[in-house]
Amino acid sequence: LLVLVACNPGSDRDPKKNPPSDTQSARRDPIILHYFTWSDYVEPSLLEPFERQYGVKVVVDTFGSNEELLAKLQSGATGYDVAVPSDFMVAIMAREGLLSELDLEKIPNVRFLTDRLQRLPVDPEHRYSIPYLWGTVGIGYNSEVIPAPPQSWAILWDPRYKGRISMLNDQREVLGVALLTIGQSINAKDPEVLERAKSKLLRQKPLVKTYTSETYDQLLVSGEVALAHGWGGTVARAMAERPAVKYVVPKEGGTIWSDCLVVLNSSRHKELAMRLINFLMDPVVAARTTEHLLFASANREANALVKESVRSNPAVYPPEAVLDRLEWMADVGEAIRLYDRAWTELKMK
Amino acid sequence: MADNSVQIREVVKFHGATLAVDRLSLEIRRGEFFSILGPSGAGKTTVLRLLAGFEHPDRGDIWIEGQSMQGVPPNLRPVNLVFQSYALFPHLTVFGNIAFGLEMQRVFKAEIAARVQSALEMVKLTGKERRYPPHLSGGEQQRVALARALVNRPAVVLLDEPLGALDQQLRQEMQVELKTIQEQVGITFIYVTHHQEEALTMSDRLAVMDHGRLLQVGSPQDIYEAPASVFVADFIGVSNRLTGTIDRLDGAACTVTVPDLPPVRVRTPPHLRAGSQVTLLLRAERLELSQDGSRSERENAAPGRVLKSLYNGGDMEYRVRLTERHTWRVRVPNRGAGQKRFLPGEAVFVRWLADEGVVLPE
Amino acid sequence: MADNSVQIREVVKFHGATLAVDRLSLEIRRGEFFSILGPSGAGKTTVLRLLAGFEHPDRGDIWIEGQSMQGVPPNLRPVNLVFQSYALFPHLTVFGNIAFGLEMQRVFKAEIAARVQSALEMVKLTGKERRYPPHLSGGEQQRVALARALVNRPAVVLLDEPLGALDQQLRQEMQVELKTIQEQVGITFIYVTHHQEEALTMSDRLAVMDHGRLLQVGSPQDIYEAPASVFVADFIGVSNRLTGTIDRLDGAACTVTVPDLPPVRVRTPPHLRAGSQVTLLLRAERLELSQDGSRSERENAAPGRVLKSLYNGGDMEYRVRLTERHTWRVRVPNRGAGQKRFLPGEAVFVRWLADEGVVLPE
Amino acid sequence: MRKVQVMSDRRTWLLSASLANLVFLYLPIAVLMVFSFNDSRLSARWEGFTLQWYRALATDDTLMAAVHNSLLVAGISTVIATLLGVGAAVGLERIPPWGRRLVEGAVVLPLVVPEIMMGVALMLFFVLAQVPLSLTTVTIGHAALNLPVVAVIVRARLRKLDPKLEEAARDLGATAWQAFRRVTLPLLWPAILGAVLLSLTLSLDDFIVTFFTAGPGSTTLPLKVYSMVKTGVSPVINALSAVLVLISMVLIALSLALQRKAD
Amino acid sequence: MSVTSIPTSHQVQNPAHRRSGWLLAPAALWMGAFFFLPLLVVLAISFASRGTYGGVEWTFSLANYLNLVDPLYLKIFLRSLVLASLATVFCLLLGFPLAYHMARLPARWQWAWIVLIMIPFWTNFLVRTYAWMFILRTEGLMNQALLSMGLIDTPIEILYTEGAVLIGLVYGYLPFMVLPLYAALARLDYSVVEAAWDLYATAWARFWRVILPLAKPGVIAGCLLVFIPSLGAFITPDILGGGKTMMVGNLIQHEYLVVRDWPFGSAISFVLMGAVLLSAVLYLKMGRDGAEW
Ligand SMILES: Nc1ncnc2c1ncn2[C@@H]1O[C@H](COP(=O)(O)OP(=O)(O)OP(=O)(O)O)[C@@H](O)[C@H]1O
Ligand SMILES: Nc1ncnc2c1ncn2[C@@H]1O[C@H](COP(=O)(O)OP(=O)(O)OP(=O)(O)O)[C@@H](O)[C@H]1O
Ligand SMILES: [Mg+2]
Ligand SMILES: [Mg+2]
Repeated sequence: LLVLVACNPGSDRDPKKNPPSDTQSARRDPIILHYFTWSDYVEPSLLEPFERQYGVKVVVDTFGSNEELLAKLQSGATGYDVAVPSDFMVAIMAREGLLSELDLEKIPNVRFLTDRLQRLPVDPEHRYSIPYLWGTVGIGYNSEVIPAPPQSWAILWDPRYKGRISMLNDQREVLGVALLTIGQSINAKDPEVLERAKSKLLRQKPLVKTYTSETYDQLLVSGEVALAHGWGGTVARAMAERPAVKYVVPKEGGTIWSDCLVVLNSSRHKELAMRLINFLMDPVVAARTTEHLLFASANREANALVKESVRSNPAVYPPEAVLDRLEWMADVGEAIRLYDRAWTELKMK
Repeated sequence: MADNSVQIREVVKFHGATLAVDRLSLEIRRGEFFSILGPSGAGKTTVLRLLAGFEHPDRGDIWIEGQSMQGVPPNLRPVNLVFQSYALFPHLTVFGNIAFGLEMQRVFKAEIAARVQSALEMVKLTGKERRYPPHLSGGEQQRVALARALVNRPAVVLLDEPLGALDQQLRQEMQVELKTIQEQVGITFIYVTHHQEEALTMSDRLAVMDHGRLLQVGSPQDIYEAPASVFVADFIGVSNRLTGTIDRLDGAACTVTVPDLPPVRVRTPPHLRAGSQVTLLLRAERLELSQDGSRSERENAAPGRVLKSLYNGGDMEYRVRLTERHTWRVRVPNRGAGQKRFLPGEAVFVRWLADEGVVLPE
Repeated sequence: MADNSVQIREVVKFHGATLAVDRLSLEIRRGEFFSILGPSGAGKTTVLRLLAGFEHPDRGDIWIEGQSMQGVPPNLRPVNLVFQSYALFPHLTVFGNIAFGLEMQRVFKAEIAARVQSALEMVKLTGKERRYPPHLSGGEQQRVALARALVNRPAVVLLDEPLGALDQQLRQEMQVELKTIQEQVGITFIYVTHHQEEALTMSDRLAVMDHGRLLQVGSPQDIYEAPASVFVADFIGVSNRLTGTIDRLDGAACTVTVPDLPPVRVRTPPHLRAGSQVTLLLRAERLELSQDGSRSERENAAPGRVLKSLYNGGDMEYRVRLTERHTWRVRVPNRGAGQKRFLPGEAVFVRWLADEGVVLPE
Repeated sequence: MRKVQVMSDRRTWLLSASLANLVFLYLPIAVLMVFSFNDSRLSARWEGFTLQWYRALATDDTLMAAVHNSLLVAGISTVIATLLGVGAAVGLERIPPWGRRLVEGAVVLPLVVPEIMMGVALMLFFVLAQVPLSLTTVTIGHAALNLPVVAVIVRARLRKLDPKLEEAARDLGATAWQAFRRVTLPLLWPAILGAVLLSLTLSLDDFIVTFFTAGPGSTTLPLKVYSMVKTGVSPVINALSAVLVLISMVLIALSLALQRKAD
Repeated sequence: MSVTSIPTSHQVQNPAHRRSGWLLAPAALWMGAFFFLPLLVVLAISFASRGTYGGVEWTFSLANYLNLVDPLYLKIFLRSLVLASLATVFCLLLGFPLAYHMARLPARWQWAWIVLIMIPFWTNFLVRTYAWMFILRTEGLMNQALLSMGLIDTPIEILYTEGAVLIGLVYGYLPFMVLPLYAALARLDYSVVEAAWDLYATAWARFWRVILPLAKPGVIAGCLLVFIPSLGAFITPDILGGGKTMMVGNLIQHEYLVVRDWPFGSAISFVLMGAVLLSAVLYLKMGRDGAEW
């Protein structure tokens, strides 16, 4: 029973029992706001104006994957105020009661959101989250080896590129590609469909050099792989080092993702947390972040401020035509077992 | 009790199932050089550890300088132990080792320096105080261990085979030094060894132990000349043994009949009568070899044949076969070229005075 | 060379800057029990290690059984070493230890079993072959080490103070056993020790070493009775020393003048003339104490005063002070109650025959 | 000379095998050092020499904070693990044999548990006990991780110590504590130093247990580095590693030189 | 002979010492609180089941353990076992000469070598592993060196194979092999080796018949310290192995973090732990004399 409680920390950490004590503690120490985000998502100097304005100190902690974030919060780690989960994780976290409802009044900058991200399937009302940065999953390729942009995900099954293909080391994304090639949704739950996707991947495995979510930018730059299944922003960073690297989202479509700003239910400074979100949504701040990270901003005004070289990069800002073909990844519930099984079998063959 | 430095009363000590010390009672006088002698496993070390306070008697009690030692931990006892392997602190210099006990007693720095210095002089190690024990020779280490105990001016110094690890040459030198130091400082020494000659030469009195039991206590002469048992006689010195029956008692002397040997004349032992079974012990160096087989009231002679002769430097040891069951060891002082040498195979008589030999009731 | 088991020719060996063996030449006969005697650091172990092949001569060479050992590694030499600390394999049983050498030589299983069994019998360890060395007593370990070497029937067995770690009792027993075994198997034994008595009793011949140099080689009697130097005499047995001038040479005997002492009569040494400075060595056990001070051509007497008497069991040792510079040790066999005992402070004469004593040129 | 030949044949063989080991150990270190001067954010190719990563290192406050946290955690957890571990090793020597066997088994167990489970277990435990995750919990976790290591190393050394030394001290008037403090402890130093070294190493580089037990504001260097994987691990980390390795090398060289002087 | 029983040093129990048994207490409390209690929590969880969206559903069942009896998982276990064993063997082969060499050096140099061996591990694991990627890849340092030396004509594809995982594991755990080996070898009485030599043993026989058996406690300790973490490794297989194979470590990590099935992850961990403990106990039983840790 205790364990259950532990895993649902939101329930015993009723915010009403811990009323925000911003004003009290402000006199003794500066309030510390804990911002839990991806590494590099924020340049420390960017936060200085915010810290000055509100007399707070923002401490940044970083995580490496959505799973890590969830594991941490689900277990009951408290003390974080603002976090940046990806879209599908927002749904999970909301269901687990980890997120605090937002008061959009306190986040006026929400008005800058681009239309496409206004109504995210996971949280159309922005009750818990506000999209912050977004991007796509596609193919990074070496145009010296493959002069014409690949039209289809099927190129990843082309035996000519045996040993020069890298895939993300992520079960949903990889199975997603297979599902797309057989004309299914990336959120398919039908066991038979998943079985087909799996066998497709098994056929691909001999061609794959590595499953990696981290180092394919290096591999593209060094020329060790010609085709890399990966995130646009990461490919964009490879492009900067080696112009021959190009990015495309094939015609079957691909995943669109968005990292969203949320306030955690266990936060003791929700008020300030929302102010921080608002600050991060500021067009100037957001533009700086995009230029630095090469992930597209969810902020319309910011996009206007981003420098041209970035804005015209298809790996950062995909063309409109592409945008229509993108699909959000949704939680598949119990079907995750099927994905899991397929993934394990893929790895063990 | 006033003269007694140490009193051990009916002490019993078990190690698990082994009876290491068995109803031991012993009184050791102040200023005495007292040795405990016995074979390996006799319980000698256990006695010292009981005195030092590392072990506690299962029964009986121990008094040191008129104080009961019951419940007194080692650090509060007026005794110091010199360990067999020295147990010098390898991380401290010679000075640090010797000063250790004084530092523990919170003696003033200046006094420590002075006392360590004089202890170093006593053991002739002046000038080596900065050395570390591993860089000392065995003999030097031994002297540091001794100085480390003596510098505290304990009532009793316990020494557990302190010379066991030294070579013979050094051992003899150190025996003399130890004895000299003991006489100089007048502290009670309790000295454990299984080297008989050492115990005889150095001690005022000595105790022989075996299997945790006290077999005999007395002066070196008491022990050597009048061993109380065959074990003691065998353990100290080289003895030849005869078993026979008292045949005739005539005043001061009597005759013992031994199978296969001519009758043997011995001094009449007290409390024995004709017909008693006795064991007769003869020291190897009290026998003589000769070609003359004449016997008398005062002198015995038994015929035999030399089996082997061993050259020892100071003396010769002959193995002489008397009968099927009796092969004796005879030690003859080596008097140089003039002396008659017996060769293996030669027929000889072993001769000895009737006064010699110890008679023990069977 | 046919009789020579081992031949060491002008061997020099440095350990870093230390000259451990200095131009050593030695021939050891087949089947001989040969001892090497010397103080700690003399280079004894180094000699054995050179023979076994663990060290290589910096100069000179070594022949064993007529073969030069140059470049021959230890595993191919027909010698086996019994280490001072035994160096038994702790992970092997007694059987495994003894069988090791045979297994390395790929002897058949059945033969190994038989040979190990007979080696065990020889060292009286039958029945203990399943034990591990840590569960054996010191004496038993020693015998395993010996059996481990002998079972290979090497041409030479090298023994490095094999009895050093044993207590006196055991040591004496093992001396006899070792000697018996050697006579039985007839293998050449090279035996290193710093225990003089042991070397004298056991050896056919022996060598005395110091500082890497060979001082004297000879039979035990040669060495004891005619030491070639003061060092040898001092190292083996107890000697008293006098320095004086040859005064008068009259045929077989001569007179030596020693300051503060009456003139001393000695056998005339060869190659010396009147006026030569000489050192006279007198063995402690060749001296006598008496109240009679008469002197003659054949006998010397010098007055002195007893300083101390030590009871040794088999004999008494007196320290007698003759002059300021001469305090002598006199060993008198202990002949029991009938004998005259001298007390400290008593005036006595030390007497000895003119035949005794060794004269060495200064 | 012959001697030199025979002896040194084996010696050279051993020495070259050992040096080969060192090359193996240091090869990646050399590579990462080289890349710390590479003018490219992705360590994919050599793009030219630069000192920018060292400059960045000097000004990167969050990285410095992470280093600071790492050192703090490693330092304190090592102190705790060492104190308790030495206590355990010493205490173990002094309890009845049956208890000793039990405790020995219990000490081996943590070495057998998959680290991730240990992390999860600790995290759940802290949450159940309502202890907020922080640097303190990280430190506690590391101490629990390192304690058995210290105990094992120190115990091995303790068993080689002559128990007579402590008895000698007692005999010379030292109380039990003094005997331990003045005799046993100094003799255990080499082992304790070794244990400290290993404990520091394990703690400094630990990711898994740290990850699960860390709370807000307790990012250590490994956490920081692992979180960089999404956007690429910056060569600043290479620069940092290079600096660390160089400092340690200088420290060893110094201590060797000092010891030589002391001899 | 009067010596019948020789008390070995660790049997000797000084009663005066018994009192200081309390020194064990702080460590026992610490490990009890921060290791054994948490372990019990996880043990309990391993019998529960996963909630629909992760988390723990508190129903007692053996399902997690039964699920493991599946050829797929057995295969993962087996493969991990093989790889971890290989890593252990290679560590032993590499580490032994090094440890032996260190043990025979003067004390001062021994220290220097120990520290020298530890230093690489004061850098970050991930960065070191990336460096290995650079060394091993097709156009990497190793291939270039081999090509230029003319040892090979075409680059060896080693990165993203199990070979690379093996190299990574050996690299990562080599010190854990060397240190215990060194400790055991430093204790070895060299005269025993000479005795073997004198008894006709060749270099190989001396090593095999004497040195190795005597270093056994160190070998066992070292092997355990390499084998166990190798089994649990998941970053090395992912990065150097190209994520193409799964080891038990990956599986556990996957269950805990990706699938968020903590009960199953815990069950796998306990089975792994049990298997390792069992084999360790068996191994120690076989070599009784090596039974000191
Ligand atoms: N700590 C112990 N545990 C069990 N038995 C012991 C212990 N200490 C001594 N013994 C046993 O008690 C007996 C007496 O041992 P003790 O050490 O006193 O003999 P010793 O006379 O000093 O022998 P040695 O001459 O060999 O030193 C022996 O049988 C020994 O085995
Ligand atoms: N490995 C070595 N390195 C340096 N010096 C050595 C070595 N072995 C021996 N020596 C030195 O060589 C000399 C002779 O040593 P050796 O061991 O042969 O003497 P020993 O006669 O056997 O002495 P002991 O009776 O003490 O065993 C000594 O001065 C010793 O210090
Ligand atoms: Mg004893
Ligand atoms: Mg020697």
